[in-house]
Amino acid sequence: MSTDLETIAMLRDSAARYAEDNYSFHQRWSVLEQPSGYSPQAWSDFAEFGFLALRLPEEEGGLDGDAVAVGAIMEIVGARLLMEPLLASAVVGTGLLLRQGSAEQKATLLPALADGSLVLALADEDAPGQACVFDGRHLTGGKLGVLHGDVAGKLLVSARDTAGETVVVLVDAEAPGVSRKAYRLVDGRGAALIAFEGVQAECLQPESGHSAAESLAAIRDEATVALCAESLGIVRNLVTITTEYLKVRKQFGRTIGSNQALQHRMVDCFMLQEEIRALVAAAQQALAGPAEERTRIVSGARAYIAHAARKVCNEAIQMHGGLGVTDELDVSHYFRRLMVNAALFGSRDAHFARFTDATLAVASPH
Amino acid sequence: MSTDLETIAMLRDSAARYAEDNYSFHQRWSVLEQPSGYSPQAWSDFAEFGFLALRLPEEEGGLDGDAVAVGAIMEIVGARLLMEPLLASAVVGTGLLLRQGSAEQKATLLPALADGSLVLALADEDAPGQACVFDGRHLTGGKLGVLHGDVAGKLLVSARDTAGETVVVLVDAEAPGVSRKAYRLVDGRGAALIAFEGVQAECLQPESGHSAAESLAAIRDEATVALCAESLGIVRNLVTITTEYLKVRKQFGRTIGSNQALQHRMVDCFMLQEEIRALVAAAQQALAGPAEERTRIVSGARAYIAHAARKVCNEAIQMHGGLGVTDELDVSHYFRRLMVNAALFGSRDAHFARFTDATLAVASPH
Amino acid sequence: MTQELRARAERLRQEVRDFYAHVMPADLRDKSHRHQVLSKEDYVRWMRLLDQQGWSVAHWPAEYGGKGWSPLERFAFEDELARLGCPWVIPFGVKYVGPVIYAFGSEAQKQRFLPGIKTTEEFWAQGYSEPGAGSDLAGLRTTALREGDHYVVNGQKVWTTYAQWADWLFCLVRTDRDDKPQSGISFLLIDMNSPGVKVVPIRTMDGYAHVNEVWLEDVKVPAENLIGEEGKGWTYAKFLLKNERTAGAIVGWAWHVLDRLKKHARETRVDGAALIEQPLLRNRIGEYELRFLALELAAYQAVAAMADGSENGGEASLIKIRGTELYQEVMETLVESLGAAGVAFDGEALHRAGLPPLGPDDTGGILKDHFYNRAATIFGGSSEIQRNIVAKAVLGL
Amino acid sequence: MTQELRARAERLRQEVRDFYAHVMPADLRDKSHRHQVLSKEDYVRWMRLLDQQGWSVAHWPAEYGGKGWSPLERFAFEDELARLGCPWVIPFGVKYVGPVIYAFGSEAQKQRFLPGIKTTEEFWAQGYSEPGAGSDLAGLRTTALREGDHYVVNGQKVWTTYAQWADWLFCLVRTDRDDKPQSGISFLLIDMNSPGVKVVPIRTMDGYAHVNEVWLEDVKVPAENLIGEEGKGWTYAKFLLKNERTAGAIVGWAWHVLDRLKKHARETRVDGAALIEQPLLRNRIGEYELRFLALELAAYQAVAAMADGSENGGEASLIKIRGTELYQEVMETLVESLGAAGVAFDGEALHRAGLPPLGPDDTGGILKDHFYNRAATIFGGSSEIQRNIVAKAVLGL
Repeated sequence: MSTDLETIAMLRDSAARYAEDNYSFHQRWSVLEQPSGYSPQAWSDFAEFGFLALRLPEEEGGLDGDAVAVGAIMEIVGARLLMEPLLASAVVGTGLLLRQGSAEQKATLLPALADGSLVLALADEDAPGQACVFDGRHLTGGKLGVLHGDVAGKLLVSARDTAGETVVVLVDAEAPGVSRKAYRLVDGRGAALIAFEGVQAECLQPESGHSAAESLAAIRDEATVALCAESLGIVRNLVTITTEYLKVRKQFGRTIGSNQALQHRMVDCFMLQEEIRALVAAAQQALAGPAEERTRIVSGARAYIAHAARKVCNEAIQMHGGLGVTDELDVSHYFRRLMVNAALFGSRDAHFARFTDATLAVASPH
Repeated sequence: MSTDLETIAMLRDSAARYAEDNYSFHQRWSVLEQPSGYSPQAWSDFAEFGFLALRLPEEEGGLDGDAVAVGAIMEIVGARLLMEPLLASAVVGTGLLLRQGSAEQKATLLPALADGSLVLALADEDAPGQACVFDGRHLTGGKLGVLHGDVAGKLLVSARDTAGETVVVLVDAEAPGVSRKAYRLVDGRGAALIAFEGVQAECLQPESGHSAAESLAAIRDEATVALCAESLGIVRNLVTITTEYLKVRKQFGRTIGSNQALQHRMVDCFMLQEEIRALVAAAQQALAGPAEERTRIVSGARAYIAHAARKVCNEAIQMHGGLGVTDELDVSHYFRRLMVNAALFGSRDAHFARFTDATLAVASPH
Repeated sequence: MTQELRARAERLRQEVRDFYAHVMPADLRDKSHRHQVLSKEDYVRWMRLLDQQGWSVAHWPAEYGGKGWSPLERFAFEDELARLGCPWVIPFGVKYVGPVIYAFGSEAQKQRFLPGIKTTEEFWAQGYSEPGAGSDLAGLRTTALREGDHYVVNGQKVWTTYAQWADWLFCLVRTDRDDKPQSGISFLLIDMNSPGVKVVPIRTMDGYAHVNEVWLEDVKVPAENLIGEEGKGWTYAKFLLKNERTAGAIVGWAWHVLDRLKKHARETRVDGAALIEQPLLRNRIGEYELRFLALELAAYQAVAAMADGSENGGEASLIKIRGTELYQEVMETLVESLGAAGVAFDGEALHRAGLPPLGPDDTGGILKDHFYNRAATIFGGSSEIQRNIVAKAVLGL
Repeated sequence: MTQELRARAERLRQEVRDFYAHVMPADLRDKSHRHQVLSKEDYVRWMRLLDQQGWSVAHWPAEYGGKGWSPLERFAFEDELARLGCPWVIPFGVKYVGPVIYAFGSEAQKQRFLPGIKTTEEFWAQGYSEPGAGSDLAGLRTTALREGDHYVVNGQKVWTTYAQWADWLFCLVRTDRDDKPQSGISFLLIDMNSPGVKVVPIRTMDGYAHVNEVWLEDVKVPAENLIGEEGKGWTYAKFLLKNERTAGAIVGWAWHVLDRLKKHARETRVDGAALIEQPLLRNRIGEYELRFLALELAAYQAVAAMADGSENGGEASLIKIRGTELYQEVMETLVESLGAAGVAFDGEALHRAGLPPLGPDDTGGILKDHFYNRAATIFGGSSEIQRNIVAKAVLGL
C-alpha cells in the first residue's frame, strides 16, 4: 500500500489551506480555552475533509493512507499546532482497530470514527503497580498519560489476559467502573489518568493471525513516525520564523542576523531540519518493511529528532530573546508541544537504546 | 607537606627562563632528532637546577616539593613541550621509590636520580596475556607503553607475587632476560615494550606499612595530576597563540578575529582554560586528602581536562586553518602531546567512570 | 584566600542551613520545596526575614547598615540559599539600586531610600530594557525633559520584573537627545504611583506574569530624584551591571536541580531497577556532576580573584554562561526523566498550593521553573552578550 | 528518484565491490587496508585501474569519453570506494580541471588535455590558495602579464596537493591589477616543467608532505593555455568549486572508520568482556551510528535534489560539515580506544609497509589518517566558509 502522490499533495494542500484560514496563532487562542482543549468545529471540518478516514480502506470510504499521507497531515498539525485528536483517534485508535479488530468491531466503530462522532483513544502506559488485567470479560487496572483520554468516547486498552498474553480490549469510557481524572498537558491538550475496576470490556479479535503484541508494537511505531512528521512541521516553522526574525530585529544599529555567530548557529538549525526531513522520509518508508529494520530506523529517527527538534527550539527561543519566553509568541508554544511529543510513545533514551542494540546486533555488510 | 609559595615561584621562574632561553620551538627541532628523543644537555641542566630533586625530602638535598611545586614545573613542560623524562623519572619513578623503597634502596638510588645519572621508569601496564609475576627473586611477564622505557637505566615494575599480592619490583634495564623494543610516541618521546624472562629483581620494601597497591594507586593519581598541570600549560599557550593569530590573520579584508562566530568559540576555549586551571588546583589539593575524595577529584579533573584540552586544541588547529595541520607550527605538536597525555595513566572513559561511581556513591549533604 | 576567610564563609553556610531548618516558617519552606508561586506578601515576608537575620544588605558597607561581607561570604550566602531551594532574593533594591544610591546618590537620597530598601518597606523594580533596546542600552528612547523642578518622562520599558508590585522604578532615561548615544543618559528614580505610569503584564511560558511592560506617559518626576549628574547614567548603569553579574545564585540553582535529579533517579524504579542504574541516565548525571565540579571550582577561583583584585573581568560572565547552560540542561533531563508526569501541568495548583495531576508533589514547580529558566540565558545579559564581553574585555578581540 | 536509477546505483556498488575483491591487485588492496602511504606510482596505477573499468571520468558527458553518470551513480561510486577503504580518487584532473576544460576550453585544449586526464597520463595539481588568500580568492596576488604570445607569471601558491608529482598546474592568476578584485582573475594551465616553477614541500602533522608551496618566478606560459576569456577566471573557479563540493567520499570515509571502530570494539576484550559492551563506548558508538544514519539519509536526499534540480544550494555544504565532523570524532574515538597502541607511531613503517610497534596491523595508517583528517574541516572550503555559504545562499542572512 502506497498512497499516490496526487492524493498526498491534495491532503497537504487542503490541511494547509484550512489551517491558514481557520487556525492562525491568534484564532488558536480561543481553541485553547475550549473545555475539551480543542475545537469541535475543526474536528467536524476534518471529518468532512476526510482526514478522519485517512487510514480507512477505500471500501470503507477511506483514503487507505500510508505513513506518507499521514505525515503530510501531521506536518501541518505540527506547523500550526492543531489541538484536535487526529493522532490519538484517527491515526492510533483507528489504526489499531483496523489491525486488530474483528470485522464486526470494525463495522460498528469505523463509521463513527470517520464522521468524528467517536473519539477512540489508546490507553497503553500502566500506572505504577496497576498493570491492567483482562479476565475475558472484565478489565481491572490503571493507565496514565492517555492522550485525549479526557474526551474519548471509547478506549482501547492494552492488558494481559489470564494466560499472561497481551491483549487489546475495547471499553466504553462511560461504562460503570471507569474513573477518569482529566488534566491538561503542558501544550494545552487534554489527557487522563484512567482507573478500571471490573469494567466490562471486549477483546479485539482480528480475523488475521496478528498477535496483539505485534499490533501494539506496529501501532506504536506508526504513532512514533507520525509524531516525527509533526516535529518536522514544527522545526520547519521554527527555522523559518527565526530566520525571518534575525533579518528584521535590530540591535547595536544592525540586524542581529548580521552577527556571524548567530548565522552559524542558524545554519546548524537548518542542517538539523534537513536531517530531520530525511529521517522522517526514511522512517515512513521503514514502516512498510520488515519488523527489525522498521524498529531500528523508527527508533533511530525518533531519538535523533527528539534531540534535534529540542535543540532547534532552544535556539529559536534564545535568538528571539525575551520574546521567546513569552506566551504571546508561537515559539514558546512549539517548545511545549515538543515536550509533549518527546514524552509520548517511549522516551528518547528508550528509543536510542533500541536503535543502538538493533544496529550493533547486525554485523557489517563488507 | 606544603611547599612554600616562594619556592614555587622560584621553580616556575627558573623553569620558564630556562625554556625561554634554551627550548624555543626552533631550538626544539634538534632535540627531536636526538636518539633518546630528548636533550641530554637539558637533562643535566635540570639536575643542576634541582628539578630532578624536586620530590626528594630536604634531608636528601631535595625540595620536598608537593603537587603544586611539581605542577609549576609541569606547566612549563607542557607550554614548552619539554621532552625530558621529568614526569617519568623525577616525579613517578622517584615518587614511587620514596613511598615504597627501603631505606637502603633509597640511599642507593636517590642520589643518582637527583643528579640525573639514573633514569627510573615505571612499567605498569601489562601486555595482553603477559601479566607480570614475581616469585621472590625473579620477574617474568611483559609491559607495554613504558614512557622513556627506551632509555631508563632501571625500571620499577608492578607485578603479583606468588601469594597474588601486588608488589613493585626493581630491575636493572640491562639485566639478562630483559628485552626492550623501543619506539617513538606520536609526540616524539621514547617508549618501550619490555619483556621479562626470569629477570633478577628485588622487591621494594618500605619501612612504613604502605601496601604496594596503595602506593601504586597514589602514584598513579600523582602522575595524573602532574599530567593535568602539563595539559594546563599546553592549553594556556594554545589559547594565547590562537587569540594572537585571530588578531593578525586577515581574510576578506579584516582580521578573522573580528568574526563573531570565532570570537564566541575563542571565549569558550578561554572558559575551558579557566575551568582547567581551577580543576588542576583542586586536584593538587586533593592529593593530600583522604583516598576516596582524592580519587574522585583527580579522576574528575583528568576526565574533564582530557576532553576540554582536546577541544581547545581542535579549535586552535581549525582557527589556524592550513597552518594548523603543518608540522612547522607548534599547534600540531601540542595536538600530539595531548594525545599521548590522554593515553597515559588510564583512559578518559576509565577516569570518568571512576569519578561518576565515586560521586554517586555519596549521598547528598542536605 | 586566607583560611580565616574560608572558615567565615563555611560558618555562614551553616548559619543559612540552620535558618532554613529552624527559622523559616513552615509554609514558606513548603512553598520553596515545591517551587510554588509566591505572592507579593510571601516575597516581602521572605525579604524581611533575611533582613531580620542581618543578611538583606550584609554586602553593603557598615555605615549604610551592612556588614561589609567579602566576595566569598556574599557568594557563599547566595549559593547556599539557592542550594536549599529558597525563594529568590529579589535584587532590585538590595543588590542593584541600593549600591547605586550609596555610591552616587545625595545625602538626602541615601536617607530617604536606603532604609526602605534594607527592610523591603518599599519594593523596587528596574527600568532598563526597552522594546528594541535590550542589552543595547545605547538605543534607549525613553525621554526625560527638564521642566522647572521636575522632569517629564515619556517612553516604554519592557521585561520589568515584578513592576506590578513595585513602589519605585529606577530608570534609565535620555535627558539629551542631541548628545552621543551613551552620554545623554541619566538615572532617575520614579514613583510607580505617579500619574501616567501604566503596568501591562507579559505572560511568560509558565503561565505567569513575572515581567511587564511599563508605559510612561508625561510622568512628572521631581528633579531631586535624579541620581548624580545628568548625562552620567551610563556610568551608574555600568556600576550596577557589575553587581547584576555577580550571579552567585546560579551555581546554587544548578546544584539544587542536579540534586533533585539524583533524588528522582534514585527513588524511581523501572522494571525493578533504580533509574540511576540505567547507563544512559547515569552517565549523563555523571557528566553533569563533572561539569558542576568545574563550574563550582571556577566560581571559587573567580571569587578569590575578586577578593584579591586579580580579576580578568570575565569571571562573572563565565559563571553565568556555564551555570545557566548547566542549569537548563539538568532541568531538561529532570523533566524528561519524569516521563508522563513531566508533561502534565496544572498552573492553578501552583497558586492554590494544590498537588500536581501526576508525579512527585513538586512536579508543578519543576515544570514552572523549567519553562521560566529558558530566560536564564537571556535576561541579565544574554549568553551572547556575555561572550561578546569576554571576547572584548579579556581576549581583546 | 526512480526505481530504475536506484537499481543502477545498487548495481554499480556491487561492481565496485567485485572490483575490490577480484580486480584490484593484492599489494594495492593490502596497502589500502592498512592505510599505507602510497607512492606516485601506486596512485597512477590506481587511477589507471579505475580508467580501465571505465570509471575514471564516467561522470563526464559521453562525447568526452564519459558515461554521463547521474548524481546518484556518482555518489554511489565515490561512497562505495571510500567505504571499502580504497585509495583516494585524486580529483584534480578528472573531477576539477577536466570539466572546466570541456565546458569552457577551446577545441584544441580539449584535444590536448582531456585524454591525458582520463588516463592519468598527465598528473594535475590545483593552484588556487595563496598565503593570505585561502578561501578568500578575491585576495589573490599571483600575476600573469601578457607579453606577446605568452604570459609571465609571478607569485606563490600554497597548500597545493601533490604538486611534487604534477605535470600540470591549473592556476588562478591576476591578469588585470586595476580591475575589481574578482573580475581581474584568469584561469591558466601551467606546465610544471617550465623554468621558474619551484615546489617546496610542507610537512604536515602526519610526517608527510601531501601539500606544497609552489613558487612561480617569471614563468612563461603560452597564451594558448588560457582557459576561456581573460578576466573570467572567477566564473570558471566557481564552476569548479561546485564540483569540489560534491564531497561524496566523505560519507564513505565516515562509514569506513565507524566500521573499523566497531570491529576493534568487538574484537578487543578487556577483563573478559568485549570493549563494545562497555556502556560509555557502546553508547558513543550508538550516537555515531545515529549521526551516520542522519548523514547518509541527508546525502541521499541531497543527491535526489541534485538529480531533479530542486537543490537549495546548501546540500553539499551540509554533507561536508556534518560528514567531516563525524569522521574526525569517530577517528578520535577509534584512536583513544586503541590505548597505548594509539600513541605509538612509526612513520617509516608506513612507507616500508612494515608493521606498527604496537596494535593491529593498520594502526600506523589509522594514526596517519587521524593526523591528516584534521584538515578535512579546513581544506576544500573550511567548515566556517561552508556555514557562511549556507547562511547567505540558503537562509539569506
